[in-house]
Amino acid sequence: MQRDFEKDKKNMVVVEGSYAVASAVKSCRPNVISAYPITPQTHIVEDLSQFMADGAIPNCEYINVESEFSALSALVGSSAAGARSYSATTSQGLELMHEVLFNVSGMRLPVVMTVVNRAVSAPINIWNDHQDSISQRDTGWIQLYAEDTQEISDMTAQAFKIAEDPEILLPVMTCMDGFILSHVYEPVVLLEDDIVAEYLPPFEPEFKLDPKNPKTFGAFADPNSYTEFRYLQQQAMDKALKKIEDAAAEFYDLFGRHYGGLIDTYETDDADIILMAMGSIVGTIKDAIDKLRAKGVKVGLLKVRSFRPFPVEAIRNVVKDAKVVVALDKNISIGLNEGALFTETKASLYNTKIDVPVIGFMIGHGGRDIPTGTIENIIDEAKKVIDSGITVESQFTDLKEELL
Amino acid sequence: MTIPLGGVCAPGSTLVNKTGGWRTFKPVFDYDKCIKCKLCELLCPDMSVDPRDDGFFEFNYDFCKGCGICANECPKDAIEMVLEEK
Amino acid sequence: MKEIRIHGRGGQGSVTAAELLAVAAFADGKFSQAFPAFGVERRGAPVQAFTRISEDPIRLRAQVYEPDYVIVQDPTLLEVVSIASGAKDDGLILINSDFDPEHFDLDTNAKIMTVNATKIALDIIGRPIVNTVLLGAFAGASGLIDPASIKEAVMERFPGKVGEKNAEAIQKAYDMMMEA
Amino acid sequence: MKSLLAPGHRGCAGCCDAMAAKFTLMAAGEDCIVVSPTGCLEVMTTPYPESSWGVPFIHSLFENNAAVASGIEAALKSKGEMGNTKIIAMGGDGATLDIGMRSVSGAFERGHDFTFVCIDNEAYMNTGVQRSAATPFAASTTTSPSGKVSFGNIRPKKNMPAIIAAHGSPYVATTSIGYPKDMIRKVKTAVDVEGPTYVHAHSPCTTGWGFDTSKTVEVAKMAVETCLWPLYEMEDGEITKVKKIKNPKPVEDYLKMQRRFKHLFTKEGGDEFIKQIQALADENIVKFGLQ
Repeated sequence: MQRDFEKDKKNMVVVEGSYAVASAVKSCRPNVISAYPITPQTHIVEDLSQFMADGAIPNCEYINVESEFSALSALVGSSAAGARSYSATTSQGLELMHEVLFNVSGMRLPVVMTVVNRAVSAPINIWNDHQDSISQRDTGWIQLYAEDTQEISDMTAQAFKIAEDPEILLPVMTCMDGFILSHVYEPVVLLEDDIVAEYLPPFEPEFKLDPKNPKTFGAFADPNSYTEFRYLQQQAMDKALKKIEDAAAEFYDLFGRHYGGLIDTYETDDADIILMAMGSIVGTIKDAIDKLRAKGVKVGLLKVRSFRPFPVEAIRNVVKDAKVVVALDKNISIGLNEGALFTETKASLYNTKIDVPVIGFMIGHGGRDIPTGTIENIIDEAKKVIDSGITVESQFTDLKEELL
Repeated sequence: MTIPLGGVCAPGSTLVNKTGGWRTFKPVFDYDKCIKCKLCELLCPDMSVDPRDDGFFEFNYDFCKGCGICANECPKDAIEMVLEEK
Repeated sequence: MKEIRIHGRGGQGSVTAAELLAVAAFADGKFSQAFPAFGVERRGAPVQAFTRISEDPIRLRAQVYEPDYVIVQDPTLLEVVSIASGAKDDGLILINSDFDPEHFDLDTNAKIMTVNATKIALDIIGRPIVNTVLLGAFAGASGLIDPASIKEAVMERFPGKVGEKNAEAIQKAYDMMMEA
Repeated sequence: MKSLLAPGHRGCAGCCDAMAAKFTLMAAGEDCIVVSPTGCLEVMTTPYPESSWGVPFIHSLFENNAAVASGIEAALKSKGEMGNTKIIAMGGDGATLDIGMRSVSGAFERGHDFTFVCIDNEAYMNTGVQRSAATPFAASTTTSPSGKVSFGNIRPKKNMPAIIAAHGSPYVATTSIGYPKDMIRKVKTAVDVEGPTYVHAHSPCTTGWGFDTSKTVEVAKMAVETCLWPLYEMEDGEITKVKKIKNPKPVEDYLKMQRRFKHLFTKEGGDEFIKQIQALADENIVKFGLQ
């Protein structure tokens, strides 16, 4: 299921990544949009506001809230009232939503939110890394990461389909790299309303806030049932593993584009070295792989598309025969000196018969650019592990020693 | 009973929770004094004063917690709080 | 793949120029990508924007370090920015200036060309807006792109009189470079 | 009339919240949706799998009920399902004046068609009677206790009705659970007025204020009769109706009913504070034209 760029080309337009996302949201027919502007998410909400001003999103209310906290809180109300609900944010805004994130997922409200990934303060920094969304990994949201603007655009429709599935009913974050994808102009096929209508059925929840059938939402659960609430959320995440694959496959059937479901692979079949990464860095890695493959280096890429649910089985299947796995993380758990993808990949392989060394590189913090050469250097380090074992398990990349 | 997604609850379902056992004193009507003013019904925080067909009221002791607001506010002193016999 | 780096000052439309270039290249049947060197720069501060143009889909997301082409919107930038940095030996640096290329003593093997885009802009558009004019000159100097595609992209972005004036200036700059 | 709030809730005997909720539902009727923040009312009425509510009800968080209400209004509007449905956000003084202030302000500024009912029992009761911005001057709470060098809370109540009126709310009213008919009429007016409307209900808490469970209404009335809690209505920012108090009672009559003011009567220097509280009541008489 590879993408056929030449076939898509006749339908492509060169637009900004943010516009592609806004256009995709429009095609998904949301009823309520509630968002607070924050760099680098602003262009998405500006474009959506313009769509609203032009009457281009029928049956939709756009709420200009006073904070991110209220942005997501409003969607608690709207989603519970049966409205397809959307927001977008990043960084500080996402962190401000933290408490509401748990609330949305616990109430099983299928909100979809684009997270335009950005570093978190302090020091304040508007550029890209993944610390914001990774820090929300335990909030019960499905988290999908996109490689390019076409994928984040298409992922929007997939996200609503996954979230609103009666078996799932979990909120979804679709994550795109701030500036790198949000502000790039590149050719993209904007989602077509008629095909989206075929792909994405209307949102019709079993329960909603309705005076004709007055249910209570948000009851408190004591120790007698709280555990089971948590279990049911985890069970929904387990079911989402398949649903994410299905949503990608169905999308391919209708739109002809596929980016993997939970994961995607590039040149991994015979690879000794497998790089793992999420987001826009994947494109740069593919270029580096082509370059090194030409020189006979057996290197491949495992792109993690779904970070929550974490695709443990899928990862095991891809890396089991590799000689070394390298996880690249645009985040760090300070105090552990590891990025989340690295930690969780290691954990996925422990207690199995798979015996492959895993090393981690934390990379691209706060928008530090990642040239192909940086990837090549990392692959050189991986080769050393094959030859002589691990010397450093996890480390910062391109650290400027002169500043320390 | 299995948990519906998100823990949605049915309306008015606290009826299973009989709070009458919380009482120390219980209100008792003196129908000779009662003028059917409905104040007790209006003020009861536990919705435990039920109208009767004859226009008088009766206490629902399944739920009455015995707060005594009805007795305290009754304009005709038609409600007496008596110690609950347990 | 060809990589272009545009130097300008905040407010001069460098980012818009990079985007229009990407739109025009795609219209020419190529794949393209345009993005700014994301910053918090305000009006007047030096900024950069990048465009990639390729026969194949573009996956690379790094900034441009070894440009095939450099476009300089404002020659005063030469005093504060190393505009020739990383320019390929067979590359081209196009500077908005009324000086001849020999005037510029840059540490590069890339070819230097100049065009007085400011004058063209003032003559035709009536305001010193050079970003679109430079794209016309770039089309002429590089042969990488069809000037008609650039005019089309500009007219789509700026419909009406403004777009028409810009298109005229683009053609003028293109013609001058072809004659040079 | 069968109450839309069912018995079996876990509120204290003599609970003011239950009364405020009951009166609100009597005013709004069946065709409404209620949003409640975290707090006594939510906890006592919705222990999973039970609910006392006979109307659609949602609890989300402590500080966001007004935002949740905005979302519900937007949802109903967008789907063409608004009809005559009333959206009511209830909140205690903490959820309204303190932690929820941002979302309350946002929702009123945006002009959503909803009614906010503040159930003001003048402290954080759900967590054990801690001070709030609505705690009155000289009241002792667990975080503003009277002590060797303290006479309790040193600040006067935040004037929330004025703040809401300043947002351009078309209808703002104060009421008291001691005056059920007044409260029902004002909530009914509020839900019928289009736009964001506000009813601030003074609600004495038997547990937090320290009085017998039978005295909830009596204490509430005394606050009004001493002019410490004036009842008035504002339309488009102007006071249009005031409940007159012909013969105001001394504030002492109100204060001595409650344990939270006990230190004013037992500690040396307490009388000075009672005088200051009397001055607040006297100010109200002038400011609101209560006589």
